[in-house]
Amino acid sequence: MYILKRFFTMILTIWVIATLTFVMMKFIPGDPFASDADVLPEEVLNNMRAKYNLDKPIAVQYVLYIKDLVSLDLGPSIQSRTRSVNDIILSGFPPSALLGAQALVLALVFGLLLGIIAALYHNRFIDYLAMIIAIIGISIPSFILAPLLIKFFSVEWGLFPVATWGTWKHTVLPSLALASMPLAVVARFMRSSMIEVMNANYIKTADAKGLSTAGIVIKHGIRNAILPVVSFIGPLFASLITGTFVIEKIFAIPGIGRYFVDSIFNRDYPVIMGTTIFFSVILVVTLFLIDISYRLIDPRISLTSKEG
Amino acid sequence: MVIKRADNSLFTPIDPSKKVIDDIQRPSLSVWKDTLLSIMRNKLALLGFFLLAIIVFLALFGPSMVPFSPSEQNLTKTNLPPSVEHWFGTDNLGRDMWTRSWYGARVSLIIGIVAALIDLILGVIVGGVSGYMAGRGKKGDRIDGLLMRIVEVLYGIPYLLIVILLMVIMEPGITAIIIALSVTGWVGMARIIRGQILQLKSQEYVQAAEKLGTSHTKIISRHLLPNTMGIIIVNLTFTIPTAIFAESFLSFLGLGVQAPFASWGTMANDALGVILSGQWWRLFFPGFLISLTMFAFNVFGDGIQDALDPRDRK
Amino acid sequence: MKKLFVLMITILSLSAVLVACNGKDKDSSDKGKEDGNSSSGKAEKQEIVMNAGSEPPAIDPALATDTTSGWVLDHIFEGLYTRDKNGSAVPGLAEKTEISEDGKKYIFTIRDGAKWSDGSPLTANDFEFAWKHVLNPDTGSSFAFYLYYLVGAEEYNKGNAKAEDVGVKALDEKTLEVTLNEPLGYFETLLTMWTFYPVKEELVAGNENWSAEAKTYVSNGPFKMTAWEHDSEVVIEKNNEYYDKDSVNLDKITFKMVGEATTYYQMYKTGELDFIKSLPTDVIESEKDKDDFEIVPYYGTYMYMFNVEKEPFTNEKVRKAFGMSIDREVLTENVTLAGETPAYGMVPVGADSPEGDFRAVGGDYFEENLDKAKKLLAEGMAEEGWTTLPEVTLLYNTDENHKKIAEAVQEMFKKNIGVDIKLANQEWKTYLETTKAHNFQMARMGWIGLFVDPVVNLDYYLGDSPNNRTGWVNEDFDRLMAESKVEQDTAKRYELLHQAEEVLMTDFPMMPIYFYTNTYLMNKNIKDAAKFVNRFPFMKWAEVTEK
Amino acid sequence: MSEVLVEIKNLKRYFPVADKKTVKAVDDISLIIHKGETLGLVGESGSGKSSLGKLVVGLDTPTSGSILFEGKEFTGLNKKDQREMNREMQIIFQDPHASLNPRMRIGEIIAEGIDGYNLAKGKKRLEIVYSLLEKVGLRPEHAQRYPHEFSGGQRQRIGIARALAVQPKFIVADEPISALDVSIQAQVINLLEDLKEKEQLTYLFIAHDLGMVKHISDRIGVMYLGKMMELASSDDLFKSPLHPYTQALMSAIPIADPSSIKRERIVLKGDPPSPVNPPSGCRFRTRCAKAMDICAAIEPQWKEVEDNHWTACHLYP
Amino acid sequence: MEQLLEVKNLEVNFRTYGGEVKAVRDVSFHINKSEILAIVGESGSGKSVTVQTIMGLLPMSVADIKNGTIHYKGQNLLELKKRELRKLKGSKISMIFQDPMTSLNPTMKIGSQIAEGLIIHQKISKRDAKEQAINMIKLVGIPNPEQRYDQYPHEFSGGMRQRVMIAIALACRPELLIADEPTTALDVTIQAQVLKLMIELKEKTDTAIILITHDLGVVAETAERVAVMYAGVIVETGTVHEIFENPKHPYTWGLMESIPDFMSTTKERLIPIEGSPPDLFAPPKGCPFAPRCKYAMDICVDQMPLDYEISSSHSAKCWLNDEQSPNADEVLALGRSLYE
Repeated sequence: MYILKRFFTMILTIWVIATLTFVMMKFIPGDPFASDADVLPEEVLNNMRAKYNLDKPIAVQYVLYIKDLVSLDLGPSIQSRTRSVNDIILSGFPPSALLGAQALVLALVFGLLLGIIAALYHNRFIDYLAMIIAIIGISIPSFILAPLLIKFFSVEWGLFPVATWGTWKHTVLPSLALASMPLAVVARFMRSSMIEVMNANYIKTADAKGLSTAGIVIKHGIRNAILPVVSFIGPLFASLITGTFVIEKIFAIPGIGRYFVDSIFNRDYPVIMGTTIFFSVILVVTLFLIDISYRLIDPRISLTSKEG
Repeated sequence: MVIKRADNSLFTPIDPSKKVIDDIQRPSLSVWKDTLLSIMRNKLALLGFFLLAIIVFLALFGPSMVPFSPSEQNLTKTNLPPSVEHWFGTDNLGRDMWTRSWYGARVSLIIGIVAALIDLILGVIVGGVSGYMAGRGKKGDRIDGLLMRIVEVLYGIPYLLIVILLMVIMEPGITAIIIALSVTGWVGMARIIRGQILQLKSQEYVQAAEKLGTSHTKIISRHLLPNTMGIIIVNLTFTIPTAIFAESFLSFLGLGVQAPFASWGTMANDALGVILSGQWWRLFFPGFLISLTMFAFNVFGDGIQDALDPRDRK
Repeated sequence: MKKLFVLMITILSLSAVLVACNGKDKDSSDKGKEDGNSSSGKAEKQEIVMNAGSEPPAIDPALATDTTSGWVLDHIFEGLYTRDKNGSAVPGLAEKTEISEDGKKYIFTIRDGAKWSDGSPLTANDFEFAWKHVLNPDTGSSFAFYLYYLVGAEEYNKGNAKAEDVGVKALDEKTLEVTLNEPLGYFETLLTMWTFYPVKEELVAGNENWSAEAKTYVSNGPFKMTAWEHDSEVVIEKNNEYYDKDSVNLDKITFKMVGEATTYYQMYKTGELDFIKSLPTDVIESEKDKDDFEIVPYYGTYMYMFNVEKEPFTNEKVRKAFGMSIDREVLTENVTLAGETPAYGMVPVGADSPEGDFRAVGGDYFEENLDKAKKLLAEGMAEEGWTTLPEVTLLYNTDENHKKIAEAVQEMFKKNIGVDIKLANQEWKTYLETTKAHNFQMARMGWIGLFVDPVVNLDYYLGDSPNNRTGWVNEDFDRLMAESKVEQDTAKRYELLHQAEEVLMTDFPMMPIYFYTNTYLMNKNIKDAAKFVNRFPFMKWAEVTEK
Repeated sequence: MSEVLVEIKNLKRYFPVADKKTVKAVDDISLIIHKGETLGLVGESGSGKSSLGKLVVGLDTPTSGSILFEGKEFTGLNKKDQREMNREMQIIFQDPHASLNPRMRIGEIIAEGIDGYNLAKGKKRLEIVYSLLEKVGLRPEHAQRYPHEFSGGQRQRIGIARALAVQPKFIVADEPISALDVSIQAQVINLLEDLKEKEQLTYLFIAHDLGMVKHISDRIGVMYLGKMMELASSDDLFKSPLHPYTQALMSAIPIADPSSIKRERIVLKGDPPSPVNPPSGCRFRTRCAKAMDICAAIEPQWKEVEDNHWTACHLYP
Repeated sequence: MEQLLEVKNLEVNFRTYGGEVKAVRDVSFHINKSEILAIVGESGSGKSVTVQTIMGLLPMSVADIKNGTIHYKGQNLLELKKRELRKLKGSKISMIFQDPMTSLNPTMKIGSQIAEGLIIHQKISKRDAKEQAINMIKLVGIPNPEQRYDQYPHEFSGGMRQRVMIAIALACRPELLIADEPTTALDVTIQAQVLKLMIELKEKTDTAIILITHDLGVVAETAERVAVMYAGVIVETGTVHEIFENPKHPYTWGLMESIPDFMSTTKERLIPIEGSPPDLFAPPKGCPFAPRCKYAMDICVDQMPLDYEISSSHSAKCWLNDEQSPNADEVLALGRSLYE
């Protein structure tokens, strides 16, 4: 029942996002066919508009779009003239997802580690060091970090290829660049919740049982402290696995992240809609899964509301 | 046992009426003095405060320390490293980086403050109302549900689309940036605050306040929000640099501060090429100043958090 | 001596800090040690990697509108005419061309041995089909208008005529008849363009998106497409069915799609790319003097348009004052850095005319003179009765270089004639809408000729040209341009074009800034890459040598 | 007895839980609280005594039944009267740590009700705060301090001052002393007793500590699993507890005298059963040493076994 | 009798923003094998800090053990290496915490929490540990132990949780059990069960128990010896009879006076100890209880009282026991009268 209700809300949310995006997209100036400075004769433009249904009234276009959407057809791309949006997503999603997942794992593993260490050594040197690392992670955006990584790891030390896609080695630097910011955030969140958890009484119980510090942290600490991190990871996961414009551009990754931005710059209407809906689906599904995982992590949490 | 003989006269009972038995020995202080004192005790927080003060001071007076204007070009003196004449070197149009850095500080600091305010006002209010209303009957659930759906939708709509739409209807400048940041800048904060409030509102002092006829607004603002301070400050730590760089993106799109005026974000953005050419100072100074500000804000924020929490002042 | 030479090479490669630790380079210097004397022999591996910059939106002759797609298309297709090593149009698939006396009818004979990459014969019919496919309104081809020179083409494309009415007909398997509305001086050059390439009919009939994937791809050029990883790379390999395959040395060319300048530059530096174009401005200074660096002129003009309908640019003198008051030498040498040529006219360097280069013949139309500029500005203001100049905003589209130039120009106006202008930028598509609506005072524009002919550039300012956003209409100019198009005498034609440019530059509806260039870095072991004025390097004859 | 202040009629509060089950926290309780008396309410945790307290004071809404305050039904009133009635009934919470906002100064905490009901402003408001502080044995200077600076007993006194600020007639004290040390408990109890006299208050005193309840209460009600088991004057209840549950509760109190002859203790086995699925018949029967067959079959009736001494047990037919 | 644990001159400070808090001052006591020692005092009197020092549970970032020794069977626990101490913790010495609601890990199954200690200390397999854990659940009187093994703490009531805590503490059959306010959070009925269980266990397994409480009733019913703590100092110690029948410290009197006698039928006003415990940032120079003491003398404010030995097992830190005290007899008699 809960899942069914939630599913309905999810569909509704996606529909609202799709509709708003559609309206806004039609409101912004710019013509998908005015690609270069070269302005085409009106008749040629009309031929092309007709091809993409853009000659019809907006309401009709909307209805046609929603109709196609229901049958999971996201339409043709205007910019990549020979490809459909479905093609673009199908071929672009795997690399983006791989990178996103890898970055997420990196961010989680090292973020948690950093946060835990900082919490254990609260207000001591290591804590401050962790804070400085986190601040650097936050205040150096990926568009600066990525070229720096390339310069050192590829050009100077020759450890990894500069860019493009292929072997696992190609994924190392973009994953690092993607992971830095979430890593810092995870570390800060983990630190604060871990400090709280480590003061909890059950940690004392565990200590009194004779567990080592590592044992206490692993068996009793992490699971109790990770909840805020999990909440934070939700929207992040959705945006990471659907690709990041900056990283994909700098590292020339054949992902879909670039399409979220390029499609808007190109006024590639079907791609704008397609990527937005694709992202929304992943977003709402992720948020739903996060809710479910709450209960797996903490058995006290109940999804259905209970009074009293 | 050898008893150390004390003076006999000491063994005189004290008149009970003269005793003050229920007292707190520590002196009480005014709010500000109190906060100030605990910040002082935290040396790092003090360091953060001084750093922020220095940065603000230089943003105001830094440019007038040297005889250059931020837009003045000298195309024969491009890309000079830091020197006695140009403390931070010059950029690719031969402009003095010191002056530009501090003019840029004005923009970036304003953006940072504005982003923080947006987070604090919109994010905290929406999150607070949503969290407080959740579970408060059908009407409350509906308010919470609606607010959270709005947040979800704002997450979902492509931000770039919103920005371009704004660009069409607005004149570029600080106002435009503020509006662009206001559209979605607060949603993360709203979600986090909501979670915190959900947890906090079962506290007995909230019930007590309700019983005493305190209004919803007051309960949210005086009882619930102050107790989410820590999380708010941690979250601001992320909002501020994000906004500073978002500004460079907005400026790049034409919505923001117009050239030749600079901000740290646009300066860093424009200087990316130096990673290849080695004129490190063009990227280093704006990047360093952002990091330094964030460091200062972080330690100062931690200090304020400690200071505002009377419990930690033991 | 030999040993000394080897030592020098080793030291050189070591001293290049950035390259020194790279594995690939070490390999090649080791190789040099072994057989240092065969330094210019043909390498065993005839494979190169070039950067295309972005995913080609459509590697389809009918649909491509951009230079990236065109670059790939040029390598895998060949039309009736193609280019020689100097870039001149020479017969390609057309073995013989007969032109009627009135210059309106062409009869092409397709060369024997013309084959598709799948081995099937290429016929005149493939041309007829391809061209009509482009003109078919359902195809939605943007470049269909390039075929409007053909009889009935425009009417067909606009839905007012039938396909049969179009002036292209396969008389038999080998013979193609083309009828033009008017004689066209540069029709042969036009035929080298991808829109005129043949397309195999069965392919299109079977799959409208045949050109989207390598596995369904059939072409007829020196190379054929063997792989297309979208957003990642296009691989083309030598086409053994190509009639002139003996001239082709390379076995494989990989086009990578790296858009970020810093990235592809670094990929070139590590040896991951053999060729890159448009270097990041910041590195030009350090690359300038190296052997593998090259600046090639690009047939285009960078300019600031004035909106003659908006104050203060309603006044010609004010426009001219603005044009005279910036220092283009300083701008190109210290700001843009890519060896651009300061522009004092509309038509770029590179268009040949019987008397020599069109630009050289036309000369400069104005000079940079601050005193004169100040005087003109004062006069202009007096004419209009302004005591202060109305506030000016310079609009440019979002780009780091445009911004830099705008900032420099802004400062120059301020310093040189005391005019304080404002800057504003917009994202490209919005920018196009804004300028199309004449909603600006002064706006940046660049115009690159797809063909090297002054007409392409001057047509830009025709009164009815959709490109002309200035609001400037001059009947003399329009008339001169129209006359030039039908003029059969080459010398007279150029004379008319010079006159037209003079009219344009006298009225000054725009100020030219510079003529474009392209910066290249190409691996030194690549020989015989053909570099044309307005195209990226053509690799048909290229070969990889041992270092 | 004197006039009735609060009348509870067939009050029920059911909480829905998963699988469409309900917890019957308060199950059909009727009760009268007279003006000026202290009614004690004891029972184990989960017996519903706190739920009842919150219902009575209006912090929770009953599933069914009615509560009459001075003869007026709460739910039937308009907003203004509801507010007024709300003011007259206040609550003191169990946990003096959790019930004071750690970030507010004492003065503000106490004044909250004054502001909430707009009782006074400015100087007058401050005077009230000071006089309240003095009333509970603190000093005016303390208004500037934060809760954490006070000991548990002092904090509980602040909680009392806060409740008194709105001049209530009726106070529910929800386990006000269970979190306090023994020596401090006495302070608070004394204060409550003094205030009751001075301010003419009526208390509903909830606790699980029978000793203190007896000391302060005029009458005591014993609850078990949402039901009232026994109700009598405190002396009667202690002299002759009727219900086996009451007897067990009393025998469980540890006596601070090592020399006293160890009593025959009735140690109840196990915990109270789950309120989701209470036993049939008498709810206590599963832990009752004197359970009979009838206890499982029929729910005992609530009746007055002796004069003013009510119980629900089959032992007293 | 065999001494199991001896604490000598223990001093513990806490570093805080406000300065040093002297939480435990010169505390000495011992416990014998198979004995129940009760430590009585108000919250903040240092009793919890004392036992947490024994268990090595103090947060070392803020706590500072200034002085003292804790000898367990001849070994000074304070000098043990962390690893050695861990071997003792949970196996030889174990602890029950005050708050059963928060002392169990909410995200871990009850059974695993009991078995955890067994796996660490007895190096037995998971299966054996599970079996033993189920036995422990049975031992502390929780029905359906197999089912309960797989449940989470929030599915348990407070009383059952406290029994789980006891099961955890007793799983490895410790020689010394430290119970920090084990019944404070419980209902009287459950308190009775738990106390009964502890006494039974002590008798069955010869475990020594340090029982920390502020409830004198609990002390009287279970303990053999009592130490009364106030403001970080042990003010009086003796056998349970000595303390209850012949208390020598006004604080002990106060504690006893403040308990209502529920057997009496007359309604008397309670006699609380007025005031609040001292702020340990700046503990009074003299006797810490002096500010609240009805019988305080000038010397009490000025000097810390000596430890007056009343009998071999009974001593009190109060100047009233000094022969120079003018009204010592009178006052001390007053104390004695409490229980007559």
